[in-house]
Amino acid sequence: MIELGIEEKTYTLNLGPQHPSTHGVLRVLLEMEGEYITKAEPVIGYGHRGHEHMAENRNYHQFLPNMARVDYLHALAYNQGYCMAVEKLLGITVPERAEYLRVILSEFNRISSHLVWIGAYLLDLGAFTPILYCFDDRENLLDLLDRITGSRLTYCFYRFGGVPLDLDDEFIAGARAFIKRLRTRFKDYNNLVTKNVIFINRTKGVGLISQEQCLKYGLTGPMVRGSGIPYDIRKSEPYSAYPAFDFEIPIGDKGDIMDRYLVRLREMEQSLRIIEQALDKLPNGPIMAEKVPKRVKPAEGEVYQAVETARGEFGCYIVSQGDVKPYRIKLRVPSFGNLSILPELAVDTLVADLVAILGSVDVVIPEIDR
Amino acid sequence: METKTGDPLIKLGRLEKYLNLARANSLWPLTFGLACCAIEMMSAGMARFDMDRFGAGVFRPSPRQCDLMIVAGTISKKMGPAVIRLYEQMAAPKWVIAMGNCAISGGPFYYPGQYAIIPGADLIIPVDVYIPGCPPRPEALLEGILQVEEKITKRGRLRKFRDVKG
Amino acid sequence: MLKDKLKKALAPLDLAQVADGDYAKTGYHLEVAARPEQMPAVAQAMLSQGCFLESLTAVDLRESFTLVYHFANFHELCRTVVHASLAKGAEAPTISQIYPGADWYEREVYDLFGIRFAGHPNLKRILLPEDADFHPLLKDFAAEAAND
Amino acid sequence: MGIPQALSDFSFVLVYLVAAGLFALGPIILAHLIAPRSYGASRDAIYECGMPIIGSAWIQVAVVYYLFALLFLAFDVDVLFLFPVLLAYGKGYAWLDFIELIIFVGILSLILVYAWCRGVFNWKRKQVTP
Repeated sequence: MIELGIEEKTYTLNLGPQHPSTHGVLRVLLEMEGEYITKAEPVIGYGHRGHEHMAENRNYHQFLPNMARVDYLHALAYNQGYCMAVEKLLGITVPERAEYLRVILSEFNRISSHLVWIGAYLLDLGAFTPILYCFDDRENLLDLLDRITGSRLTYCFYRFGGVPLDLDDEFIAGARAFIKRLRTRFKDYNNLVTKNVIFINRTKGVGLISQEQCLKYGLTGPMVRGSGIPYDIRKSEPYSAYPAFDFEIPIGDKGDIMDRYLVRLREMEQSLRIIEQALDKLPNGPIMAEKVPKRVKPAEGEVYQAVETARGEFGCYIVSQGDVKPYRIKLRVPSFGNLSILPELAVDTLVADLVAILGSVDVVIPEIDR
Repeated sequence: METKTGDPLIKLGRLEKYLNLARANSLWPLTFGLACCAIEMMSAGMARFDMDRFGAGVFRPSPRQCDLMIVAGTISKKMGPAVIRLYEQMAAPKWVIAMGNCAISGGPFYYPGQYAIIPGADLIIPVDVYIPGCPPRPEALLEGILQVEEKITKRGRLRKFRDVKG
Repeated sequence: MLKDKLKKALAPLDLAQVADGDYAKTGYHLEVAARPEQMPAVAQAMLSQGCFLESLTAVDLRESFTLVYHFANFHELCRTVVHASLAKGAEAPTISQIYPGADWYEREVYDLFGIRFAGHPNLKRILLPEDADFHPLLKDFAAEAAND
Repeated sequence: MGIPQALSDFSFVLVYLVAAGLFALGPIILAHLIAPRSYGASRDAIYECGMPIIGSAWIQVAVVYYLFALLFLAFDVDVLFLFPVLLAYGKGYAWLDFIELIIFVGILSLILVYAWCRGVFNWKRKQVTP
């Protein structure tokens, strides 16, 4: 029975937990007038698994596998962040060869994360072919990483004090072959996607983020570089072996979705450059620090270690009270800050544009919900 | 967990066998990635592992058009009611694959002090096939789908793969 | 140098402690101790120097809480940590009108610790289901109560 | 007494209607009979991403959607006119008929061109200044 004379104009819709464009279980509560969104409120927590609560009743070694399951697309950066934080607490210095190995594997993992994003994002915009290209490249990369780390996605490979296994010549040959192959593939991505008129119309001038908004919302990673701020932890707060390589930080100018896409695409080329230089200058020497205590029992104190992941700055903040178990671990995850700007970006946009904006934020839900 | 599907009004006997053959070879999975296993499910759908070879590659977003729910990831307590609702909104005959340790028994996130997850999909919905792994490799998901097909047609689908020599 | 500008900006607020941090050991360049009531002023000072709120969290020290704010800068490497100790059951003022990004962080701290933030636009749970009645990261949190 | 000639002509129409009806309802009835049943509290509820729906869909909707409905109507009528064409054309020189049809459909599709120029189809994005 239609109630006549109702003047309720806004229509409330759940862009709910199970939705192809939310890359997982994120729910956005939309209030719309016709096609235009008046209010969008992300509701998170559907992927909350309690990593920080687990950290408090596990010792430092047992928490390592969790690190790969917070942001499973760039797991090695989280391993690196956590291991470096604990090494800072224990005062261990990692030998140079191990640092090079960590940089090589983290950069490979960054490329695989960007490949997943490009594929999934274009699937959101309705293009079905690019995800096949991206996953094809990614499978070659995963074969490479699978050889040395033993897993395809949730890597738990770094240890406190270094790396347990060393690279063999087959890995290095495979890495060089992969670099050569991926470089030829960038041409395909540009022709297939970047010059695609539908993609340009859907992303140019949509989802503009100003530098002032970046500051207020604490955005990091490609979101902030897309708006023209060259903020990359590998350059602004050099850690591990990154000072030894020269690479640029690609930045956009207007801060719309196209800029963020181009930043991620060019970042992959920079990662390839880093890996090449790392493979050329790979020093010999041990891959594990000499005296790494079996039972990790750091002194009292706290540490904050920031690392650049594919989505932004991951900060591992550990408070230790001299016990075998950490007293408190806070994981500063980039997507939590990056997503908090969505309500402001979504006002007065079309629903189709909201899907494009949400995809360009590159969220990984269990990373937001921890 | 009692299964929520009943028998049809008219039993077809022999024809049911052929219907099951058709159902087994066209399992349409629901796009329902919860966590890390979702990425491995996507890889299984892509070119190299290609679920389409078994008719299971057509990922449908709406449960109305699906007959296979792959629970890929951890079911948090906040997500539980949504999983039950999606399962009920699927049309019979429907099957469920619990992919990954989290969907089987809470996996790495289950311990006495856990407050946030439902340890296992079979506590809330009837599950047909369990695929262990964290995350299980795409080949494991393919074998899981073949197991579901064996369960539907009651004929050895995996036989020809198992006997392959070398 | 940004650190000196920050010290100059924070000087008028007579904070408990503004000291250089030992970057090699802790990763901080500037360590500040303040009272929760001063936090909006501290946040305003940091924003005026172009720093963004990196993260906001709490630590449950059994008899009191410590609110931990991290600020960093896009253009110059200077990480500032602000410790503000808060009695149990007390309320901390919100800084979400200065840093809109803090809105979610404060909701998360409320959700996991139960610390209320005065003046927060919509302080309700962000991670746990709305009907949850416990705060998991408290040290005396008995998990069995939540699993019934 | 036979059935009057006019009535028997219409019997074909009757058969045609019954066949069309069966063709439409047949699968529904068949599925209802031989498909296994599925039970569940929210089986018949509206599917909205796994969440119970909020508010109702019966609200005032933007007028632009009404224009889309009008355009569809125009082309629906267009197709309706093509039915009698089957009987009238095809006798003489086929190419002539084809060209006439193209002209007929062309004129009617001017509606689409007019609507396109008036900008019915492009959803203008409100200028969002960051």
